[in-house]
Amino acid sequence: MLSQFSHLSYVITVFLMIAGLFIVIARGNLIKKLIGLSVFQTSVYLLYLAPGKLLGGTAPILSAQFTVYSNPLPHVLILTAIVVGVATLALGLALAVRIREAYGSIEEDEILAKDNAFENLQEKHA
Amino acid sequence: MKNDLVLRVVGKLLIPFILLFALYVQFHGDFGPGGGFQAGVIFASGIIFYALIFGLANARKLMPDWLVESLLASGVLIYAGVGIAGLLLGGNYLDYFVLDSDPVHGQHRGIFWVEAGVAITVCGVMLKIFYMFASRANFDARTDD
Amino acid sequence: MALTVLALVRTRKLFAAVILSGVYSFLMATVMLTLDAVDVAMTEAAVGAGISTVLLLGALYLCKSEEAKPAHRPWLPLAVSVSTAAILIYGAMGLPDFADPKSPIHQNVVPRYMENEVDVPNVVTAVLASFRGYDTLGETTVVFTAGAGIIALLRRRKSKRDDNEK
Amino acid sequence: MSLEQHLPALQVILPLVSAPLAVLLRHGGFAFAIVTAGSWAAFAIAIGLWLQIGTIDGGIISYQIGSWAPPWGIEYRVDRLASFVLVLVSGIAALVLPWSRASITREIPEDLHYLYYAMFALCLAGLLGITITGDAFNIFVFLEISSLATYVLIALGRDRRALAAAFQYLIMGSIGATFIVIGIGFLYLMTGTLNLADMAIRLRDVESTRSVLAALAFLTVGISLKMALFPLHQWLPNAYTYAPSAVTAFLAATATKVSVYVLIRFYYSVFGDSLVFDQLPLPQIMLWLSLIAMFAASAIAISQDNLKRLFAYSSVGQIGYITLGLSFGSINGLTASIVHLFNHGIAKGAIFLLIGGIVAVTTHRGGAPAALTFDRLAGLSKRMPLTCFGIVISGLSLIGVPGTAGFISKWFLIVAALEQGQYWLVGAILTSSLLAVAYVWRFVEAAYFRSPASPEKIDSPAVNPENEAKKPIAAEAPLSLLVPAWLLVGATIWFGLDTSFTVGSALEAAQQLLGTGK
Repeated sequence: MLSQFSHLSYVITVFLMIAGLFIVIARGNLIKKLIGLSVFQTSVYLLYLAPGKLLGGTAPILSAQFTVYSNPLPHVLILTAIVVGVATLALGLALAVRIREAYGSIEEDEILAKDNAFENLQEKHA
Repeated sequence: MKNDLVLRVVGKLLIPFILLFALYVQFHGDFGPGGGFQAGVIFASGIIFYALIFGLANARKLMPDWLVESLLASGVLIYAGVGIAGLLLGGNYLDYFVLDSDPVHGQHRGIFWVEAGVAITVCGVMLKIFYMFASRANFDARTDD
Repeated sequence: MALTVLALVRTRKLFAAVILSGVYSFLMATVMLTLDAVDVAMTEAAVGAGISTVLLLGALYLCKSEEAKPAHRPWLPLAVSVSTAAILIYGAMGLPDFADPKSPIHQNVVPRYMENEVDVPNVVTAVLASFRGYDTLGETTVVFTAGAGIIALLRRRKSKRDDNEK
Repeated sequence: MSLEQHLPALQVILPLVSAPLAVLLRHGGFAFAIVTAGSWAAFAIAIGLWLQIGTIDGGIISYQIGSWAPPWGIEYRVDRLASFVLVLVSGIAALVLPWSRASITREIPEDLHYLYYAMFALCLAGLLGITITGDAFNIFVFLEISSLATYVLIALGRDRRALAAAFQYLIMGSIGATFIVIGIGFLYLMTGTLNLADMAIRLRDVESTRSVLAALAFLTVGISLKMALFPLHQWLPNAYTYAPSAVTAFLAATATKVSVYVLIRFYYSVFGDSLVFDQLPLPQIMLWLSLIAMFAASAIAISQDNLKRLFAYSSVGQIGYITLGLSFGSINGLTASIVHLFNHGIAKGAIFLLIGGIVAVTTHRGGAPAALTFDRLAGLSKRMPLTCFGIVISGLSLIGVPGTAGFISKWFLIVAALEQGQYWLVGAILTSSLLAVAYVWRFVEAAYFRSPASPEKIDSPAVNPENEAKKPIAAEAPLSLLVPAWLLVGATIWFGLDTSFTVGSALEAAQQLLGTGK
């Protein structure tokens, strides 16, 4: 039974990742893009963590009662990755706020349109 | 919100416990889940809670901007400083074995200071981000009236 | 969890999207708990469901916006996503079985961590702060970078506005 | 404690520590002094490491951080290639920092100066950390340090488009980084180790399994995003155009180069050339992408009207030459890539520094920087002769004229192509160089042969009310801006004539990589 399910966790992970990636690329709204990015990154964590589990194992906190522990190394890596992810998110949001103030919009298409209009105006005057 | 009696009382009661819990998570990280990062987040959220109830201006009096900025810089410095201490005592960079005559004890000491550095930086950054976003939103104006 | 993400893809209301992403993170934290990653679950619950949601709400409050309807059909992004998925599944099928104690990640490197040379019962803390302490220094620096960066980004206008108000 | 022994750790730690110190002091002048001291120390250490490697058998310095032996702890591993890239990155930083002091007073508000220096130091520390580390996950962590710092640095540009550019880069860069994490994850799951050298040994057992191939694909795409290989380059032109001048110069000379370095590192040190070049059609794909980059990006560059943007597209094209050398998979090809990585770095650094000089002269304190369109540059050579001459010389190096550094790298590329018997590639390289002639000529034509526009025309109604900078360009850039830039210009000539350092190091690095890669 185990072998049938063994790769299911990977398939779920892949689905989540791709949904996140799709949001990032397809959506024009800057905040929506950032949400997608964090979904994408969060799903990657599963890729690392799932294989670290051992059946019958317990959390990697040593004590006399247990002998089988899950693998601690992926946990460490993912802790670091989560922190990096939230740092990126915070910085991205700060940028989005600034963009909103500068352009009055956080839609990618509108920003592009405003830039183009601005450049055309400049060329006309030059 | 600032004048809500229940909130103020509950807040006054709860906030010390939040801060205490942060310290518990910090120092208990060796034995249970937790560590510098989580502790920093919890500590910062305690202060943010304070700011939400008593107003941003009061929170800024408690944790002024320059202090927060120094916090976020000094955490990294503490961490890197532990590494340099290892260098000076004749080990490699971030070598905790040499921090004490007993290597295992040295490891404990190194981990302690390193976790402290993480907690300080994380707490500083979280607070700073909150201040930044809040002051943009004219948070004070809203809560004061 | 998959349902949450589907809803996330469909929704155009940003507020709903933020809440959904919070729900997603929280579910993710419970999954991590079942995978025995207590430290990670704790962090994910605090960061993903907590801080990220608060930050997103804060930014949303500052931006006040509904998502516009996309002007064009998202064929290209779909193609990119699907091809990435194909490579991912192709690669994932070659990975060791779930919870297989003989897979390389359980055989190499890790046994020594379990010997508890540094005498700290929580192995995650030991590895994080000592064995791979340098990564954690990097992580702290990333947080510091983000913090200082946000100061740099958001301060300028603030001082300007203060001048205007006074 | 002997100092030489700890150079690898200090290489990264000194710039890294200077950043929080700068934030702690909160003063532009102190921050400048500390960060500059940090970067000069880093440069000295890089040279020290380079010399040290020459004296060691096998040419590899290994340093165990925390005294944990790899693969349990994190290892710093300096080989010839790493030390070569370290010299380039820290050298450029040591030159750009003093230069930027005079430049940013005009481009960045006073109260943000100390943060600018802190970000610069973090970016430098990140890039050095990526280069020197021997641990896969550590690469990711330091990549993120340098990337986050880069996003902020770009967003510090005064134009509001800098914000949009930084955001675009943040999204694309984060996707790239996440792809790299996925790739490293696959490798880790297959080998159980994160140390690159250990990974390479253990990969022999699982070579050419599906997961390893998928890891290769993800790493290639992720790193290509970071280094702006042609179809994935969209973030680069905007980011380079709107970032503050000093930032553009530093990034153009180092950031993409370090990404190329990471690609070389994974290809040759981890996967081994047999896997990369025999199992997948990767070399063919890379060959064609490189060619498209060389032609398409150069062609787009010719049609640009903004000087900074023109050279930004030229960077995308020049990345093509570097990856072209990689796609051969031979010692000469690899040497060409490594040499070009260095030569292009200094030439582009020089050009963007000189352009920064023009920006500084045309921009008033606190005003928005004027876009450097070719109309504005008309007749520039009479007022800024040194600046223009410097740009022309560096431009010649981009083209690959004999006597400049660019010639050396193109020469090796051609030799590598002949070695493979692909004669048509020689033609392609020469033709694409003609495109480079065309875009450099656009500058020459505007600066030397066009008469300056009359002041009335330039003072036409300002489009942007804040844009008060539309006045004729008055004088040569100040010395503080010219000297560092001309040092780099001098370097492009020096390394065009005396190739013992560049070619010697690159050849040794290539031999080391291909020798140990098998």
